[in-house]
Amino acid sequence: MRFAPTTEQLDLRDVVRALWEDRCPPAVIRAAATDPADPSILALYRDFAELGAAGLLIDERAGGLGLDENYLVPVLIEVGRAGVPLPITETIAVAAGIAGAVGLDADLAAGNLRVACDLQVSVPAARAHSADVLLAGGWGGRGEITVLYLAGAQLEAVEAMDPAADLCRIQGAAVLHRVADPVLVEQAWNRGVLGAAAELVGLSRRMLDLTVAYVAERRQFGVPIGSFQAVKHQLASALIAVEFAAPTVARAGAALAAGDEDAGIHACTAKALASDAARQVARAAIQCHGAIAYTTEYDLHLFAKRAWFLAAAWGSAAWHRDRIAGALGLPSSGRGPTQ
Amino acid sequence: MRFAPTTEQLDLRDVVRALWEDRCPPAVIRAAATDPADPSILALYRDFAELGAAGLLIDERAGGLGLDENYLVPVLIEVGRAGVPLPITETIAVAAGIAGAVGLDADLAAGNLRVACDLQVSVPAARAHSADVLLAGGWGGRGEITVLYLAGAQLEAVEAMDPAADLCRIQGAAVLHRVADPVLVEQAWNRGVLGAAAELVGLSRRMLDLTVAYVAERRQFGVPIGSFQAVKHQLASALIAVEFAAPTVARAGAALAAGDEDAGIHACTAKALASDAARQVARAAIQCHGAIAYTTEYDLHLFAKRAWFLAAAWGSAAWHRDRIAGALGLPSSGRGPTQ
Amino acid sequence: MDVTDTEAERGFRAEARAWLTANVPTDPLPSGDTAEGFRAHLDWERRLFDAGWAVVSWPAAYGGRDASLWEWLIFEEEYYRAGAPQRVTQNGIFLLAPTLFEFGTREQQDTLLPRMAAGQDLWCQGWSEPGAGSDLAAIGSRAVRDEAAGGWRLTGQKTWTTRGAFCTHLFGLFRTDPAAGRHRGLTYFLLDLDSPGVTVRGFDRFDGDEGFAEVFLTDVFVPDSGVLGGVNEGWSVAMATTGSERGLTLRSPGRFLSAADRLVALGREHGGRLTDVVRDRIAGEWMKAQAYQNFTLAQVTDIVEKRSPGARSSLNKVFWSELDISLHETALELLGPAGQWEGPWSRGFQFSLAGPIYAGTNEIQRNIIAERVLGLPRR
Amino acid sequence: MDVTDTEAERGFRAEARAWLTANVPTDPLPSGDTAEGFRAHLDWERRLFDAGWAVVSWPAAYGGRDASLWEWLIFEEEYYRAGAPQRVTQNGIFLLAPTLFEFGTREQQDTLLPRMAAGQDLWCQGWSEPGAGSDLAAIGSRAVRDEAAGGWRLTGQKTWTTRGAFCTHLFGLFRTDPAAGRHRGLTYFLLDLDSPGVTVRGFDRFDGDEGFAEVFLTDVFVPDSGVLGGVNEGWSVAMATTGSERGLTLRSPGRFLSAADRLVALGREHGGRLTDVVRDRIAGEWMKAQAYQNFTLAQVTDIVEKRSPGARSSLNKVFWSELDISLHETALELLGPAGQWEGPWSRGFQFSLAGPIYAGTNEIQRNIIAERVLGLPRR
Repeated sequence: MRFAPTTEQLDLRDVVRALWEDRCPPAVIRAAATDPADPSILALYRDFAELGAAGLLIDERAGGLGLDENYLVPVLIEVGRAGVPLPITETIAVAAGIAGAVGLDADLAAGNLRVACDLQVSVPAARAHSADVLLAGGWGGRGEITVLYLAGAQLEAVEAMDPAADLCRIQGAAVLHRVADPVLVEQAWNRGVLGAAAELVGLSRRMLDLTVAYVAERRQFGVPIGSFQAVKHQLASALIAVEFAAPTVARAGAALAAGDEDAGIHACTAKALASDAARQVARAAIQCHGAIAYTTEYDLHLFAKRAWFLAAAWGSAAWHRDRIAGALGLPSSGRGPTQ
Repeated sequence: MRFAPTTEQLDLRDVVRALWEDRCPPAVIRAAATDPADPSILALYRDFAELGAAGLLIDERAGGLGLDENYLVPVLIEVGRAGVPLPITETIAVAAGIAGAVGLDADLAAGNLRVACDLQVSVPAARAHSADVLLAGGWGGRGEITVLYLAGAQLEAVEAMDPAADLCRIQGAAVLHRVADPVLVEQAWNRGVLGAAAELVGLSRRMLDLTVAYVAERRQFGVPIGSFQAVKHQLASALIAVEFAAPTVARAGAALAAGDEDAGIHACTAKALASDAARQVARAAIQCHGAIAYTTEYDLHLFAKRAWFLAAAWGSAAWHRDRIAGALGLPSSGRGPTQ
Repeated sequence: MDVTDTEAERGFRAEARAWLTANVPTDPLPSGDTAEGFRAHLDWERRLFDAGWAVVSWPAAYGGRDASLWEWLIFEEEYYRAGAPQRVTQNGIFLLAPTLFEFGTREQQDTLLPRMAAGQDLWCQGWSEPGAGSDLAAIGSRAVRDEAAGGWRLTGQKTWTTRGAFCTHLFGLFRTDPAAGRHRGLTYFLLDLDSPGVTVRGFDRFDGDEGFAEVFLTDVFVPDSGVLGGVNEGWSVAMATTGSERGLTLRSPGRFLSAADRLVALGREHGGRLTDVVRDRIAGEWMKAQAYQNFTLAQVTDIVEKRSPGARSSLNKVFWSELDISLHETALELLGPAGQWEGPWSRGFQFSLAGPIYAGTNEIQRNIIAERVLGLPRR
Repeated sequence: MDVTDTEAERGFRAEARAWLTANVPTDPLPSGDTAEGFRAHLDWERRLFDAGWAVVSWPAAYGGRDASLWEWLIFEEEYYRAGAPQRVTQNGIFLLAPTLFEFGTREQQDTLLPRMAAGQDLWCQGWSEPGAGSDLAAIGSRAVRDEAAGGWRLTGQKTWTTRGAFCTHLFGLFRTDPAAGRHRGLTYFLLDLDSPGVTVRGFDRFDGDEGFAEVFLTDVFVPDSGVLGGVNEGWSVAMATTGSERGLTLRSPGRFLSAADRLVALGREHGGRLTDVVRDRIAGEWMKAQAYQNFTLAQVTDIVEKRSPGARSSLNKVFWSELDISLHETALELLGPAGQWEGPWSRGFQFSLAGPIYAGTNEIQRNIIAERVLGLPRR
């Protein structure tokens, strides 16, 4: 028994964190909000791919690193922490297995392919402007996934709360492949759920870090506002939520990596807890900042809006609780949440 | 428009409050927990009836006061505040209309009759040992209500968290009458719901009063613990819950008194808010007291347990929300709460 | 307890409803927190004024109808029920005006109130400064006496000034006696934003609108007629206004009753996918809106009968601001991923998050409740 | 990440499970917080000891199995899964013993630990006093040097002493240097409750059991061998124990995993009346129990690899105590009015309410988290 990342996993995390600290400050998120296809955003992905991280889950024979979800989780936590405005979970986690099945794995590992997802085939896809390929279908790990080329497709923007969400309705994308293998479809879904959960952990930590720094420095009534018990307790509660979600995300990664039978259950648990934690952190962070949180000039809102977006994506917390309740044999009315 | 009790209502409240302050200290609740049919408990009811309050809702021609629910609410808030171990809501509120229909109104107004309720006809009845008559049926204001005599019936005690609940399963009670008039059955239910809500407001205020007094006096770390922001904010939140439930209970009383079409909706709202408020207050009160809350020698537990009991009786908060949702036209799975 | 309208109130309600039904724009106006939307809202405000609905509770001489508090509540209820536009003049009408009525000279009242009612002068609030948010008594902007010119010279910076970039006038506190203690030595000033030495910079709010401004003042001259209440008495004058802000005036029950009704309608509209979990929450939010109305009716009765609510208005502030958030959160939960798209509920959600922060943070309100309502010891 | 048992751990688990299956009483014992129930529990404790399961992580010489922390977790998981009785000896085994291992002399260890393991000496905790609850450093009970007798004379009052009326020995803090500051001048004493001058008065807990005691001491003699750690060093010695109490030892994940499983079973049992609202809550509680296990596994890994959890054990305390309450609240919600009847869930609910109070209130824990984990400024 050992419940902790390995040195290799920590090293990979540190390299990725350093990359984002260097190349993905909040200004890059703001740039993406203005133009999601800005060349600087795509260049950012190339830097990431140069670490080999694009092919993290792809077989070494196809040029990937041949690693597993134990490595994926720390990488995606860093993606969340930086609020990277790129479809990284979709590309390196969701698409990895599908790409192998349709012969796109080498391209993906080489960093030449970015992927967006529309798993409900009706919902706008996030970050389609920075993607080359769209995966459609496979919601809940069931059904089949269609692989479409985005070149030449019409993208109609849908405005979202998250300015960097880059939501689009897509028409006219050419169907390239269909993948019906239930193992691959389920794996793609579970990895998406896991990836969103990991990003939410990173986002939560970033919001907490910003808030702790702010309340330690901001003075009112002659003292730092962080010395007030009301502020302390809100942030302590927020930290508790994150610190119990995080090992659960790690556990889900390990279960997927080991191919455990109940890996999907762990992924549900991880997403539900990480979503609720991120929403709690966002609320506490905004409240403890006060008015400055409410301006777009300050960075907090970038992370809060991304957190809300991801909390509602890949199955809401309520959706995952419904699924868990089913797995636990609890009878239902059958009118569970659909998203 | 005037949303406040009248002078007469305030006077009645003051008289009832003074009675309980004098005659119903916590020692009486403890005595009832040991023997719910203790003569001192029944004597307490006679004192109450001597104020005329037993026949508060009963026609003057039958010896009652001929008043309405605007008077009932402040009286039952005081019953709650004192934790009176008698079936007062059942007797003066629920049974008033039914008693009129079956010729028991004069007895009831004279204080010669106390009433217990088993509205689901399967659930143990509370305070049956101090009652003469049982009303069975009529849950949710529907169906018919059977009036039974308790003399000669077998009472089998069911132990409850609330030591003064006096829960009993009842067998062998003689059926005296059946009341099927839907107006009376609905009125009896709505008055029971209102009465429980009013008692919960009184219980909440008592728990808050005890807690405010304790934390102002108890010192730790060289200061009263009530000066800590964490204690202040818990109690402020608890107060908010009570202070928004209380006018809603008053509004429900007014609606029932006026015979408003939507009086039942107001009663649901009142019970749901008062139940949730009482549970929140109980939790905050226990936490802010610390270990002393956890002893039976201190009084707080008497009121907390009564509050939990009443919050779960007469329809839980979730039951009433379900009913409101139905009235608002929100579609349901049909698997709403049953109690 | 009498919760029915009198005959006069019924008539007032019918008249208000009829006018609103006939006049409320069918298409929502663009956000009043953008330059374009602000202009559209001003047109609306002027129509309200012309029909006598801008300031119903004010004296007729200032453009009102001498309406009672009950009538004011009725008007608000009808206003929100009709889905009428937000009041971009509210900082003047609801915050400054009560102070002018209480502390203003007759001349100030006669000059300023009619212009405010008519939407000619547009007032923004100059309380907060970069170093004085929750801690309002830390205000550092200064006003120095200019005896020769018969007035004061104001220098400093105000921030978080809602709609400041679109307004014409500012009311706020400035330090006139730097030697006095924190709450002392402040004076309440009224000034024209066109005065020389004033620079206004708008900046974006959370939801993307240019709803805030910073106001920089350098040696700005304000004549003595621009002092509201006594010199060095600004704190108590301002607290009366803050009391209004925290109390009834800003958040009438109509607003939350109407929001709760819209939430219920949303639930019905999405009935096919409404889970029992969200249904339970919607019912809970609807009940809280009822409770808010009931609490307010009791509070108005107290005010009408001269029992001051005092610190109890803090209960009000905490309750409505948290209700506003939970109501919107419930809507977003119902909408699922679509709740993240731009729309009235996602905008309303973002806006609601400011509620527990402005007009005295809810942390401060809970301190007030604990100390002044419950009587817990200060530290 | 490796979350599977090793082969040795699998064997250990199988052995524990087999023994527990064969030996756990099929009918629940009466509450261990009553005189009668305590005796029944002691019989059970002695059977555990005889089979070598009383103190698995202790050295074999003291009655243990030299089990690793992982094996201890496995044992706890199996223990709760089997529905085995509460450990009425836990205050000795889980609170005093770690301190004895760290600070005790070899003689103290050799004398006291085997008797504790065997259920011969029954230890209760003497921290709280009427004036020193959350504020432990305010302890006023005194120990005065009796040089001639080679020991100390203890006078004062302890309270909230769990199961104090049934125990034979007490460990606690007493003030040996009244002139020193609050945290200084305290000494950690071990004493026999049969000593002359000791009076123990049991009193009832919330749930009706005689779970608490007050211990009155008047000039009670304790020899020097009854001092644990150095004289006047009681605070740091006690904090090590408190760390154990707040950390892993008292609340193993097995307890909450098993409670969550029972809640799920209750939901299935009452499936006909299970609403989607309660179903959603049950799933949420089950998830939190999983999270608690995951957090604990990470924490044990840190301890095994010599990374001290330090103040992070406060996260643990707040989480399990609040989980315990919400888990029981959910069960009561499911049961409806029947949840108010005497029964395991209503008893468990009452018991759970003490969780956020004892072993350092959750308010204090949140202060610790904010100041020592997040690094927020003290006042």
